[in-house]
Amino acid sequence: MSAKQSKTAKAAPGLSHEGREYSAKTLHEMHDSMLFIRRFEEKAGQLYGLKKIGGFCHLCNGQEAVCVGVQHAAQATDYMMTGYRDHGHILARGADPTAIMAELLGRAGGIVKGKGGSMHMFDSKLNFAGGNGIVGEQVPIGLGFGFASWYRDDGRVTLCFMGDGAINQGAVYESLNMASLWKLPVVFVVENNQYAMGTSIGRASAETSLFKRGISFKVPGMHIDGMDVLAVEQKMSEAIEHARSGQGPIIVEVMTYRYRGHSMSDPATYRSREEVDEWRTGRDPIARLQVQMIDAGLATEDDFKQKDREIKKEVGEIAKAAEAMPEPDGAEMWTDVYSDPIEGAYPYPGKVG
Amino acid sequence: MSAKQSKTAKAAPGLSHEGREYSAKTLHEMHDSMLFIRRFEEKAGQLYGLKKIGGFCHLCNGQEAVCVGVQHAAQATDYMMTGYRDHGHILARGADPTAIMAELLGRAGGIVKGKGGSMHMFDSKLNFAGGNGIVGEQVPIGLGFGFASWYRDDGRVTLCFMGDGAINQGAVYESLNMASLWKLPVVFVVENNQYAMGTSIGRASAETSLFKRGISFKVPGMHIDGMDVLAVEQKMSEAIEHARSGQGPIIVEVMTYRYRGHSMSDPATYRSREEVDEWRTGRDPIARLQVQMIDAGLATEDDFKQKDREIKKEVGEIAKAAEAMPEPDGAEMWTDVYSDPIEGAYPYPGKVG
Amino acid sequence: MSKITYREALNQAMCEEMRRDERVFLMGEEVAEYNGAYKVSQGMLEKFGSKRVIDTPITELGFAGLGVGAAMAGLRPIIEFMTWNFAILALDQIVNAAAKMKYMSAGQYNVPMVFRGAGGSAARVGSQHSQSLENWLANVPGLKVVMPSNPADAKGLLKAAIRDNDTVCFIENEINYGDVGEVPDEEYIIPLGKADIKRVGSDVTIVAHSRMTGFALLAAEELAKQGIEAEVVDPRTIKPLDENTILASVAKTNRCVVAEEGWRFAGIGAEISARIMEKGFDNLDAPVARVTGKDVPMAYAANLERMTLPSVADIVEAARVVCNRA
Amino acid sequence: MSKITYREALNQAMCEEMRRDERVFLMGEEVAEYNGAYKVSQGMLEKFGSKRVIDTPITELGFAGLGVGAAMAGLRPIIEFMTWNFAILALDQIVNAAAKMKYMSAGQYNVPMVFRGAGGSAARVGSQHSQSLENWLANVPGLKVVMPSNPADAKGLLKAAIRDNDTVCFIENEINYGDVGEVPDEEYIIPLGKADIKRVGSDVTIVAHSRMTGFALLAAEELAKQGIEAEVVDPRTIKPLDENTILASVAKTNRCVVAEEGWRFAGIGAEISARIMEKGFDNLDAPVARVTGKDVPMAYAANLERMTLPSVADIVEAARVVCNRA
Ligand SMILES: Cc1ncc(C[n+]2csc(CCOP(=O)(O)OP(=O)(O)O)c2C)c(N)n1
Ligand SMILES: Cc1ncc(C[n+]2csc(CCOP(=O)(O)OP(=O)(O)O)c2C)c(N)n1
Ligand SMILES: [Mg+2]
Ligand SMILES: [Mg+2]
Repeated sequence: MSAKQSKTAKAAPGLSHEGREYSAKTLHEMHDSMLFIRRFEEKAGQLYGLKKIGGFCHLCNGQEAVCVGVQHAAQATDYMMTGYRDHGHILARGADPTAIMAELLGRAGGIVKGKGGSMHMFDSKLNFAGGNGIVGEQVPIGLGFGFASWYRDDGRVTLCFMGDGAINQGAVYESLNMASLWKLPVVFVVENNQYAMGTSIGRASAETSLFKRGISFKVPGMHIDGMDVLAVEQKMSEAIEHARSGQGPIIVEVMTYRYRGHSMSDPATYRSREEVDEWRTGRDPIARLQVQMIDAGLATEDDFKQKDREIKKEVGEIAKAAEAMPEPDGAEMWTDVYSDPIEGAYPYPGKVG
Repeated sequence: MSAKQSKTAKAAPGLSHEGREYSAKTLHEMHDSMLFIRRFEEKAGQLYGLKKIGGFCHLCNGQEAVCVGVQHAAQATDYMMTGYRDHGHILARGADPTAIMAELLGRAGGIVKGKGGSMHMFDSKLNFAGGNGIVGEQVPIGLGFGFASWYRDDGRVTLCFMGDGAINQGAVYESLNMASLWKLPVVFVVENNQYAMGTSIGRASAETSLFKRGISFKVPGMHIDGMDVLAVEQKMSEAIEHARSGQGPIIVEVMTYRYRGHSMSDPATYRSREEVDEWRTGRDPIARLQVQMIDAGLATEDDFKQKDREIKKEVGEIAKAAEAMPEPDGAEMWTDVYSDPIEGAYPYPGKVG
Repeated sequence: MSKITYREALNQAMCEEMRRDERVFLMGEEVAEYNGAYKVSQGMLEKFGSKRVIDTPITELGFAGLGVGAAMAGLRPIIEFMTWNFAILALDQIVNAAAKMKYMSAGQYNVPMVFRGAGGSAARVGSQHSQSLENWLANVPGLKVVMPSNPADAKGLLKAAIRDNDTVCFIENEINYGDVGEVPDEEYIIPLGKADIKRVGSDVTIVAHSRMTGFALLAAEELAKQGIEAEVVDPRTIKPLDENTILASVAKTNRCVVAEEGWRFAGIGAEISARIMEKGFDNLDAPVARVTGKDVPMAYAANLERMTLPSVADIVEAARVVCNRA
Repeated sequence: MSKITYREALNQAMCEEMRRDERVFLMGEEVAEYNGAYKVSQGMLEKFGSKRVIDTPITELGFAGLGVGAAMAGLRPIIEFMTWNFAILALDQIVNAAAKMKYMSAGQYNVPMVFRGAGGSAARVGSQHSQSLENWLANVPGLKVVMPSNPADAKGLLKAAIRDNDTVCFIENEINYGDVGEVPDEEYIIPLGKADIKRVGSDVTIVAHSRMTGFALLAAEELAKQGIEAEVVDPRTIKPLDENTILASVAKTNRCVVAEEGWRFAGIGAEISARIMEKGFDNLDAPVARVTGKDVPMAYAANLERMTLPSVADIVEAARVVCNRA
């Protein structure tokens, strides 16, 4: 099962949220996808602790409703790209979780053959274009995907994610200007988890209402509670529709929170216990959807417990399968550098010199 | 005589503009400074045509009221920097015009010894910090001067100029954010001459009201008629006061027009004859001030004609004096690379290798 | 054969490839309505329309990244930097995105695009406008670096670069834009990675690229008068480098001078010299000499600029030294 | 002498210089409240307050330029890049502003500042976080480039860099941050531009900087077991380069290996090899060999990363080759 599919989808009537109808199947899919991501990240954290995952590893616990809500609002042909905190997005998109886990473990069966690791996940078949380690780098790249859609008039929308830290990078404004000038179909999704590493948003941003960051370029903004997957799905649908209809780009600020430190090596002492608790227990997106679904009679608490057991087991099996995979073949070091290598010219393809 | 000083200042009563009093002396200074810059630029253009000036040469004809108005609003200790269209600014600041002309001619007596040329003029004694050829580069540098004033609490304001093209560079927004966040005493002066080379503002900017470009960072904006030197002086005084008082940065958009092409090699065919005429004859800042001064009885048309003859003669003499200077000594190629050259380490100071 | 300028050759290459492949588009500052700051894209807006020839705001990092994304999405961008000096602002997208994308994504995405524009120093434009970046770019795996020295090469190499499925940094030279040369009338491609011997000689090899190729040919004429026959090798593609042609020439002449406009420290000359050391040491009768720009920023004054740039006389002198004739 | 880490040595250098000169301040991402992403600035906010130890938004080009302006205005900025990989975004301010400002202004303005942070590859951080920039920076006149290989050098060199009146690019190594070494208790400065012989030997010279110095010392141990006595020269300052120490060593050993973590093409090894060619050709009994990172982006997988980086064994092997013992 991938993060996107659900085995337990029921044919119940569903529920209505702010005038929008969600079928039971959709709700279960959203729930299961979020829960799957949560458990997957926990497993990744555990494997990191065991030193089976190395380097930087940025988990998205707490932010699942963003990945899942956006994914449900988007079409499969829409493009998506983000920064280094990318596991949730690519899982939500429907990529093979075993390949994702194998990537984290640096295995041959990794989604990018072990070459990218946590920060550089790609799935071109699902139109997921990374996975970028340089803060903000995906923003002009996303602009380029949007440009390509405009050029080909293919009706696709690009969903370009960035953090509340990334949004201060100059390239973001260069991109907003061009996207607005040429009315490119790009939704800039700002995951405002209120911290960039140890820097709270107010210490880095003169304007902390990030949806306003497009005003200087006539890019409209929208603000969403990112702890409510239905709100994300609903408002993102509007934003995507705005972009798809030829009205140009839009910024969507999604308020969210990361439960863990910035990366595995960050104890996150810059946040108070109370603050973390307020979000983690008070506003958790998975618990919230569970309550809504129980209230609507779509599932019981026991159903969810059972589901959680299943997912945990599944994630455990995925980790095992991934761990069982071999490291990449040494020859892979030399592949994927050039598409058209030039034989006989130095440095020779496949050799030092 | 430098562009800033006047020989003919009279003890007449002056005039009042939007409630602000200008003495006859001040008005004559402003007028003479603008006219001097105009004639200086024309001479530079002529010498360029004679191939005595090389490379890129960007004249500021039409924009004189900006340089002069800002200069009159600023204090001598305030910092100033701009792009490559810098002759007018440094002349208005009071730098030695012979040294400026010598720089254009690549002479030893140039203001930067012939090393910088038209685009890289500096006068550290007058707190004029360049003269930058990379579009937008002066903006983070200006932020740094503002930071230094904040750090030392020295009461200075930084006047950082940029064009309507430069304002799209990402570094501008990085700078606006930091300046706003830390309330640095910087006035960002946008000389909106409506074209960046051949690109009219509407073809490059999603938001063409450039004073609004700070909204996304809570930087206030102000809009000035840059063809009216008194308006520039008055509103810039307010803007500088805003920055000096600790309220943080401000963007001032000054509407202006360059009469000539972008650089000497640009025929400027992208603008209509009518448009150029509307600005050049309809809104010329020098003619406008002359009319105001004549109306106020501060001078006659003949006085101005006489003044113009004097300035033309002076500029001619300056050019002659500059032309008579030798080229820089060849040894100057090796100087000013390092402040602390390291003897015996390679590449050796003063040698190829 | 027709006689056309280097500028026209580049223009023809782009027009032909845009006619051939509608995924190709040209974007940059002043490329459309202004017909290019250096008129390389003269007439292209009229030919191809405003969807395929696009003026940008002055935002090098942004539109370089736009090109990367568009290439990943399947288009074939030609991104013009008005000059490569301004590409320093865009280097992160070139180096961290374009060059590494294929590797990071294990081949899922490639970035088939051309970054092009004028490199090196032009004339009297001062330090910020006079920098050679080919050594930085050639340092980076994933990039190809091409620098034509004459109109025919410019056309054939640019067509190859546009068709190439990798990211090609194509560095022209402003001083060369007006150079006239013979260019074949029929369609042709010059494969990347192949050096060209511009003059055959037996006494010393001069390796020189871009504007320095012309200087080397002039130096060879002067040397011939002095009884020294120089072989002039133009690598044309800097990375990957056709070292075989260089090494074969040095094996014949036993002596070598490398000329480049850029700064010496870790420049292209350093690489070629080190490479000859590694692969042609026993063939050398004298150490390889480098002729480079002086290790200073570029001054504006005419005499200082002249002194800062490598000259034909510098190449002649270096060749005489390696031939023990100095 | 005290035993402290490389990280603490850097911290001490900054603290001592900030106490000595109130124009010195430290700015960068996470340098203040977080005590540095790699804890190099641990405790400095508390010691010097929020006016002198300043957290920035993630805007490398902007705050690098801020440093340039502040230095021009008379302050002495230390600008930390969390890693040098991110400095690619800021290169325009480093290269076009900081390096050239003194020249362009004919000495009216100088830019006395330090850009510092971790360079090279760390461990398992992938291609965008594993790049060596020293060859690019050393290429540029106006910049100095310093790369310490141990705690004592780190402290003495950073103090020299902060006092220097030019722009110094100070490149640390994340892997070395935890290394412990003896550091003098009394104040000391290590002058820029002086190499250090880390091991005396007679058979082969190994030139290696930053993390590679340690690799070279390990290689020398292994070589000694095989009867080859290697001399290990750590340039410490990459630009300007103390070539005299290198050339003197090669004059003694007649053989040389240059090791660097970065990519080979036009790297530091290329420069040193070319330079030995020019100045020490007759002393060479074998061509200079380069040991470098492989010409590929850095992969994440542990085995690929290991293969991509130069190893102690690679250095041993290269030394054996140049000693005709392979
Ligand atoms: C250009 C650049 N500068 C700095 C870093 C180091 N860094 C990695 S993540 C990060 C914080 C980003 O925060 P934010 O954009 O809010 O995203 P979040 O981590 O909260 O998802 C920083 C400073 C980097 N990777 N790239
Ligand atoms: C980074 C960079 N990109 C491009 C250029 C080429 N260029 C020089 S001036 C200019 C136009 C700038 O226009 P604007 O900012 O409006 O200033 P104006 O010339 O009108 O004074 C351009 C594109 C440059 N010098 N630097
Ligand atoms: Mg964040
Ligand atoms: Mg303009």
